[in-house]
Amino acid sequence: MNADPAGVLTGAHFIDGDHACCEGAIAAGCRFVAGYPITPSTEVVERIAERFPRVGGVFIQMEDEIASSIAIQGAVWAGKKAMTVTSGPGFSLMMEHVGFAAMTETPCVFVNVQRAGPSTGLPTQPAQGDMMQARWGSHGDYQAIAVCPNSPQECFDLTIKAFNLSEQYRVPVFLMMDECVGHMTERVLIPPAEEISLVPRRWFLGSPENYEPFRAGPDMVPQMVKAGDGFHIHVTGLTHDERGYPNMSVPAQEKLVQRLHDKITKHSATIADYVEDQVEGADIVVVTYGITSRTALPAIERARKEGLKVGHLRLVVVWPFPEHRIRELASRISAFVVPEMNMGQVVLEVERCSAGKVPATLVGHTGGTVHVPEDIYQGIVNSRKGR
Amino acid sequence: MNADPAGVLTGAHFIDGDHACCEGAIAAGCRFVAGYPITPSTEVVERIAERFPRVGGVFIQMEDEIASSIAIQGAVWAGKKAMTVTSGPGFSLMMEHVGFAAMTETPCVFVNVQRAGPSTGLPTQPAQGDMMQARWGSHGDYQAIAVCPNSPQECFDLTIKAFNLSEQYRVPVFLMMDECVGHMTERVLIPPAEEISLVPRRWFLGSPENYEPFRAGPDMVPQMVKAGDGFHIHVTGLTHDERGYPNMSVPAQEKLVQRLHDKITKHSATIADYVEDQVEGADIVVVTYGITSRTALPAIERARKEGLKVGHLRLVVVWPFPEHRIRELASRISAFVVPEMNMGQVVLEVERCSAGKVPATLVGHTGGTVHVPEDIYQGIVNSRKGR
Amino acid sequence: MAEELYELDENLPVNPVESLLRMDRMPHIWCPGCGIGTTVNCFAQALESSGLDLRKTAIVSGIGCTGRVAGYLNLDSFHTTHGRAIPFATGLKLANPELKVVVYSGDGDLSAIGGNHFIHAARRNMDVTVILINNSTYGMTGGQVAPTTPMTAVASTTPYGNFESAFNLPALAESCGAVYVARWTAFHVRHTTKAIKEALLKKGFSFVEILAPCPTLYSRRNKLGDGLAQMVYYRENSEIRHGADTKDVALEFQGKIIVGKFVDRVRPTFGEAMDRYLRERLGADYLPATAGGA
Amino acid sequence: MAEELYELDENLPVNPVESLLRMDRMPHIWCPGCGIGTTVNCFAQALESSGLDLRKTAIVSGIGCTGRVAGYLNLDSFHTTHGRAIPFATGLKLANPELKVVVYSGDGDLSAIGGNHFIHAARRNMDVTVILINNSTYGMTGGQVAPTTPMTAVASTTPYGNFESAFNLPALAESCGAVYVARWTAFHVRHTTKAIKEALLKKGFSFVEILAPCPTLYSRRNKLGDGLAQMVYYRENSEIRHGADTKDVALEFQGKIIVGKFVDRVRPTFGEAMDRYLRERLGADYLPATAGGA
Amino acid sequence: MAEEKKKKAAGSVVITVERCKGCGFCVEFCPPHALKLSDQYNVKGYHPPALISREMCNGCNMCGMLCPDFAIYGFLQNKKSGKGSDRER
Amino acid sequence: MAEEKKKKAAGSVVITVERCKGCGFCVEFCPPHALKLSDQYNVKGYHPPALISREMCNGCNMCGMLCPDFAIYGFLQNKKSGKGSDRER
Amino acid sequence: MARTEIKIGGFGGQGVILSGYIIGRAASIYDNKFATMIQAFGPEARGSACSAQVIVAEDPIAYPYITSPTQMVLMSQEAFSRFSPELAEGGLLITEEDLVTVRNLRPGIRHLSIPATRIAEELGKRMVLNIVMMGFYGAVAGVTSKEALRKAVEVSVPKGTEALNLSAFEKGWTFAGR
Amino acid sequence: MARTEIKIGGFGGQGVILSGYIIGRAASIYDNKFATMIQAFGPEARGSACSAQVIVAEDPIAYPYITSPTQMVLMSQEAFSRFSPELAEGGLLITEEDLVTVRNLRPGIRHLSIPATRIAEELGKRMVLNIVMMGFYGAVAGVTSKEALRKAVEVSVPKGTEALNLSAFEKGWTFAGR
Ligand SMILES: Cc1ncc(C[n+]2csc(CCOP(=O)(O)OP(=O)(O)O)c2C)c(N)n1
Ligand SMILES: Cc1ncc(C[n+]2csc(CCOP(=O)(O)OP(=O)(O)O)c2C)c(N)n1
Ligand code: SF4
Ligand code: SF4
Ligand code: SF4
Ligand code: SF4
Ligand code: SF4
Ligand code: SF4
Ligand SMILES: [Mg+2]
Ligand SMILES: [Mg+2]
Repeated sequence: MNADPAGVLTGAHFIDGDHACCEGAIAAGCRFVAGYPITPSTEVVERIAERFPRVGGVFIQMEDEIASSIAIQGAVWAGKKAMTVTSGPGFSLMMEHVGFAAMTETPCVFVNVQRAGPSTGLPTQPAQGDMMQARWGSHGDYQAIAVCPNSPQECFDLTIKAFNLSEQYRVPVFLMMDECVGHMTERVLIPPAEEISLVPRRWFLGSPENYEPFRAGPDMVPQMVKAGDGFHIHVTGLTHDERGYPNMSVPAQEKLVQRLHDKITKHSATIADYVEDQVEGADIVVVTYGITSRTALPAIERARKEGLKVGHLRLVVVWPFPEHRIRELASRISAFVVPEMNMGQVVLEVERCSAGKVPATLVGHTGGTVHVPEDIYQGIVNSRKGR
Repeated sequence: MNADPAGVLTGAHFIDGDHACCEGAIAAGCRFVAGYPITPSTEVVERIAERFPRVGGVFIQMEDEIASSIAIQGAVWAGKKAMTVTSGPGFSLMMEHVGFAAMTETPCVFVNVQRAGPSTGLPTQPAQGDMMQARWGSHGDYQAIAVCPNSPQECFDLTIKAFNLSEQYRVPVFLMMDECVGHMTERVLIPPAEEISLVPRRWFLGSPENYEPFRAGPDMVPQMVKAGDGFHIHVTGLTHDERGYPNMSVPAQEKLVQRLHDKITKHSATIADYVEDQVEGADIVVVTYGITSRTALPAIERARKEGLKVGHLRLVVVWPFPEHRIRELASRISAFVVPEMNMGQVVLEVERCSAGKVPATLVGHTGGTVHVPEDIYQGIVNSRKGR
Repeated sequence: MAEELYELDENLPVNPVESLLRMDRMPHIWCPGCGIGTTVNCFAQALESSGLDLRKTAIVSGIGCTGRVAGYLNLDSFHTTHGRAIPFATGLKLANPELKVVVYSGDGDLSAIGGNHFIHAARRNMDVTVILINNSTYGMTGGQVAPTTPMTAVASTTPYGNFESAFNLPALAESCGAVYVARWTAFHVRHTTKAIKEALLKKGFSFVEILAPCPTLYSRRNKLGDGLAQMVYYRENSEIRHGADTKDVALEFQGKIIVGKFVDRVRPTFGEAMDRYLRERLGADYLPATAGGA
Repeated sequence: MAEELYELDENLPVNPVESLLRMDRMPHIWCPGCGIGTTVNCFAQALESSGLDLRKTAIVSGIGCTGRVAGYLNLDSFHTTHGRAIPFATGLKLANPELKVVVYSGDGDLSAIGGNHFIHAARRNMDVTVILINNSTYGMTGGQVAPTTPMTAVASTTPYGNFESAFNLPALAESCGAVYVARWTAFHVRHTTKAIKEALLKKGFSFVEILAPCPTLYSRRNKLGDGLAQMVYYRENSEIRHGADTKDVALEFQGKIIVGKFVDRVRPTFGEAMDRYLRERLGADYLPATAGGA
Repeated sequence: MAEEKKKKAAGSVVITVERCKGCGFCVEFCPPHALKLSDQYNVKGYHPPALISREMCNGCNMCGMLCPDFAIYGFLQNKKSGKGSDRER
Repeated sequence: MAEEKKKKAAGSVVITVERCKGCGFCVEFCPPHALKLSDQYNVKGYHPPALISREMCNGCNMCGMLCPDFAIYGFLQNKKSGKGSDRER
Repeated sequence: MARTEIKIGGFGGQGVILSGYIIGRAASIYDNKFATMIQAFGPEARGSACSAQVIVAEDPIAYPYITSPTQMVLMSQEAFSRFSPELAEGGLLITEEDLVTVRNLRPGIRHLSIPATRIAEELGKRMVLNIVMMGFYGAVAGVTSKEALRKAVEVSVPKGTEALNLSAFEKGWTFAGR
Repeated sequence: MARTEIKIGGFGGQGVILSGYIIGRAASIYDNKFATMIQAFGPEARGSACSAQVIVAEDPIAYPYITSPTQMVLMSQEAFSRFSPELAEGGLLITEEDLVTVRNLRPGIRHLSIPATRIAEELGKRMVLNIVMMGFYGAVAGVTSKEALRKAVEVSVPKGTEALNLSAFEKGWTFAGR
């Protein structure tokens, strides 16, 4: 399925990441957004508010982030693609509904334009401190997907990808931007609608008698219907059976929650998205995501110039974590260097998956600004010394 | 400092874990509780509501968990020890205020009686699915402490410990119970007040002119004063300087957030609390926490009877994670087995710290009940085979 | 002729409300003498007689004993999170304006944790019907104090009596802008049915509060007898006062219960105002939302 | 003699409000013509003249431009999270009943995300004074629509005009049980000062709404001129109507502004009711809370 | 007697005995007091209602509206078909 | 003239010029209109107020109450000490 | 007996949980053994089946759930059909005589019954049937001392009802001696 | 020049960010180079100092912040004192003649100034001073083509003000030719 041309502003634009995210959402077919203002994410919804009435979308500024994060799920069950947009403090408030979306298999997108925390922190300055929260922030076991753009162009592209992944697997997908990317203005090329492919909702096309809303086929993702189509579905955050009815038994829990887990982990190779540069034959691999995939480049180049064999593994999708690839590399290289605008989050996963074969060195900081390339360079150099 | 005898019900009681937690809080000097009912934690506050008026405490049932989790912080700044009590969905709603407590160094205790999730899940059945949430649930980088009791007796003892740790380090401390422990009734021995040692608030005793509320000494924990004492303090969730004033600069962020991090990580050896049984000379070490430290025992015994050298490392404090001890053991044993009532959370840390030296096998499930000892036994046996 | 009647007849008439219920889920979880089931009869009858398209009617509940209503109704039904039925319903309604969206939930759910959504939806005049079952307590979790528990009443978290005033919910709803506000009790089945029907047919934020017994955790604990005793109490102490000033309808512990239709007024719904303004400002550029689209 | 006056004098009189401010934090962050600073003068004067012990007075703000007030006042001051000043204040007050606790925050903070805490604290008659600066928008985040933005006004998230009715905050506060409710504008500095003083001295939930210009993000965007123009508007369009029925004081876009003291009544505070009931039920076993204890 | 003749509406009830939880709403509020709680128990241990006498029931379904367990339903008798009964299901 | 003599209250103002943001509140709402915006700029680029004439000021401090930047303060003159001035700080 | 696993079942209102509590308290507080009590809990418990598990042991109890109950006290037909199949070989089954019809019992089960409800009704309060049961249980099960159980009854029942409950307890105990 | 790093500084209301946007847009959309614009952002920015950073390069821009600005356009004294020390050796400094007193300039800086405010006022709208600046900047900096910059001005200013702004632009451009 291709994008609806009515919503696609084909052409070259000089816009920031927040605005590009808005355009990505519209191109992806998103037609419902509920949000609550918070720096540095507000520009996304401000543009949505302006653009939506022209493309058949509905935007509502809700009373808080809790309301926003559940209103979008109501809209999804009414048949729309929907997203909400926030930053750290608001993201924390949305955690209960991340779990609800996971449990009810409601496809939806949460955009988090990360700023420096904890708490109110530095509201106008960038960080990547919510990465583990995107993995573990709601109670109970669930799986979600997190995608990290590094430019306004990617804010456009990956917003579309986030919607596609969300529809494909019926999970909440996090677009983990940061203030730097959100407020950075660059050229964004919006392709013609027919070059934008979308994953449509996985509609069930049969008749109500044959429909069990939470019975999945071999790919573990059930088909959906929407309210108003006469299916009289029931959707609950309680543990439920295939009909969607509450079932307070351990076997029901096992069946449901295991499937919710497996539908992501067993597809993790398909979901994985990373970009490699000179990783083959590398001695040191720098693992980056989001804006660090750019701020690390001067450091990588300098190190290469000085003769170090430095590869660059840039994670586009951070969750599910590409365990397999890290494990493979760990047995071939001599060190990982992981620059993060936090005090060490994704590096823990790199460390775990490198299984002691090679060290994983964090180049972290407490946030508020992007890395100085020098620091990453030193991290690369030190990772060699460390041996 | 010892407990106030007025609050201590010295003697032997046959009570459940929820009630024991209440008594532990009172013995620890807690005199303010704000809560919102949620199964299976409600009995804690029900007993608090009954007991508090007799011991000078104030209980208020707030309108929701968000309010509860910040009302306790108001009470702390008024000079009280305070806690709130909840379960998964409520815990998710408290995440913003976990970060606020961490940022403002407000000592307080969050009790989470875990039930099976995600979302509403199985409200009356046990799980340990919120362990990673206790580590990573709020946005931004921060450190907290999590303690896991395995019996009503420990619900009493470790509630006191939670308060003590919280006052010592001025951090939010999580008492991570579960439905099984919370609703299990056993003998609880409450010692005489003079045998209960408490960490008093780290009061600043000088005069206002010499006081900077967020300047810390060598142990990195600043001294506190309370509202009403004429210090005219300022407390903010924004990045702040030693006076407590907002300071939106990267150096201020670095100084503050690094200290908040270090005050826990650099004391992690002191905070660490684990119980070892036959770990010396063990071949396989079973790592447990909370109720699994009991449900694993029949399996461990059986394996030992069959000649396996099985050690048992039971984590009382799970966060900060006892990295050091796991690393040590990893170089001496041949496998870790980690039973958890979740799909693999703490096992990730065990795996990371064992650094590929030995495998860390999860014996997990989706929650709703405790382990069948047989499963853990099989996990032990298979961990040997795995080699 | 009498005999005729007693002939075994495979085609015994079936309670028409059953067609609106998921009978495969019976028996329901509600206690003996719980009033929630009674209100479901009223709702079913009201819905039936409203002439609304059942395919286009969705019901949303939060969490609680009343929150289970959604799960027993044979409609598109959503059992959401505690307190969040209204914002979920808001998303549902705005995303497909053809739907009639009903929120059916408990007093704790809608007025404690969900209070903010309640007042904002009323303010916006969001086009949803809210049915709130006021049983003076949190039933599901064991009878804790609620914002609707009258002063002095005992609850598990107010063992010495409640020292907070209860909300006057009709007054709250009116002050925020609800266009239809009524209160009845589970005893007043005909009135309740009529009120729900009116609410369903009203455009905008319509609100029906229904007092119902929770014998297990409220009445017994307060020595008020069982569900039947509460129903008898409702019969004997209710006063129908249509159009009463909502300032005068606050509830007190075992006091008089003012019931009736208090507010019935017209103002543009969120959707109507949105459509009007956007059309005014954008003219032909305005593309209103339609059903579906994902 | 005239000369005398112009002698350079090291001891020039100092604005007495300065002693209540953290002058080491000046200049503050507020824009030219922002009305928040004006209300701070009123508060400082009111507090000064109230005779309250400044050591025992604490101020709590949420997040927003107004939320910065706490940080500029030389009191025990708490800048909490967005919307949560009231529950924080609740904890502070209940844990030390000797404190006078003031909540000072923005319209968005207290009535959007914080709306639930507002209505519940009013219902409980929690003994706090709430000062709400209504600038019709979310200033801090760039001028988005707020629950106080009048219908049709333009905001960054309602570029084609707002299609939601604004809250009538005095009516909301009254319907929930506030014991003191007044509204003034930043222009009415003397009245505002008096109202704040009365509120500070009132037991229970007292509420003062103060309209104030946000030239940067509300007035200019709506072509209403700068802060001064808004102030002039307040002067010319306000009508003092003490005791007005709060149902009649809703605000409209550039409409008449009814100001005055609307509610002043007595009912037991949460703390008083708690003390009374517990003493009644527990007698000598009741041990009331005292300050400190950790 | 003459009055009784005038009563055109003759009704009856269907009682799904096993659903009943014995709350008594139907019995207490049946306008003509046509119901009583039966002496027998259902499997859940509750006393379901029973018609005291067929003639008393006017089919108003007040009982059905009140029954929180969907266990009783009152209806107007169709004399022709004779459909309807107070028999249990 | 005679009236002016009667005016007992003589006042003045202290203006902290560098704090002023030129909003004009003080000027517009000074009851006796004793203030004007000065032609000069402060370092922030705003025109701070100035007394038009000392005699006009009655020391009511309406200006001070209105000033959102704590930049002006009106006071009653103590003729004995002569304390007080409209001088800048 | 190192570890006795006891299941008590009935319907809501029969005092099932209190029975479990009394046994546990008797054993752990007055007999100085170890006891763990766990109650079945769930929205489903509402009004319908209800059960408690008690483990009594000489040594600390590791695994807190019962795995193979050796004693059962069942007070409703539903409890009987649901739980009795789990009873361990050679176990003790006590039923309420009038409420439970015992069918298809495996051989090797020691079955005793008592018309506890009737006895309670004779005492004037149907509610004390569980205490009658406890007296009977105490006399035949041998897990706790009589004194301990009596004491546990005394302190666990509502204030003011001690005398009635203790005589119910005695009735149950002596019924066993018949 | 592979990478030009430009800093624009002034106070709120002078159109600092728009200036950055115009340069970036000109370069990236009309000149087909690469450009990244970042605006200083913070509650502190309110009313006081305000700045934008623009990088223009022939190749994709990795590191998005400027590290050593080679060109500066400064429109307030505060911006001058804060930012000018960072200007790279050999860099280009453009100031608003009437608003900035240039002092202590390191040697090797190419300094030009223009009374943009006065010129704008002559045009009848003080607000267009930033566009005057852009004209001047375009003429002397050589980073973007004139056509590109003109076009960027045209589409970036509020509808209806295009003509005024374009003449402001031309005024600035020709001022440089003086
Ligand atoms: C976030 C969250 N907090 C608390 C709960 C626990 N909880 C479930 S239902 C309920 C109260 C229900 O009360 P009410 O809405 O009055 O419904 P009732 O059961 O009385 O019909 C609570 C507090 C929850 N499920 N989620
Ligand atoms: C949880 C959360 N959501 C959103 C924000 C962003 N935010 C900060 S201030 C504010 C609104 C402030 O508006 P108001 O209370 O009216 O204060 P004003 O700035 O107008 O004085 C918002 C939405 C936040 N800090 N935290
Ligand atoms: S607990 Fe109360 S509200 Fe819930 S089902 Fe039982 S009687 Fe009804
Ligand atoms: S943005 Fe508005 S409310 Fe905020 S300081 Fe500026 S004028 Fe005041
Ligand atoms: S149908 Fe009416 S008259 Fe007949 S039993 Fe029911 S309530 Fe009574
Ligand atoms: S109302 Fe229903 S549940 Fe109650 S007694 Fe009658 S039939 Fe039974
Ligand atoms: S003190 Fe009064 S009279 Fe004097 S300048 Fe100020 S406002 Fe005017
Ligand atoms: S009121 Fe204050 S800021 Fe405004 S012009 Fe006067 S002195 Fe300046
Ligand atoms: Mg309720
Ligand atoms: Mg505001």
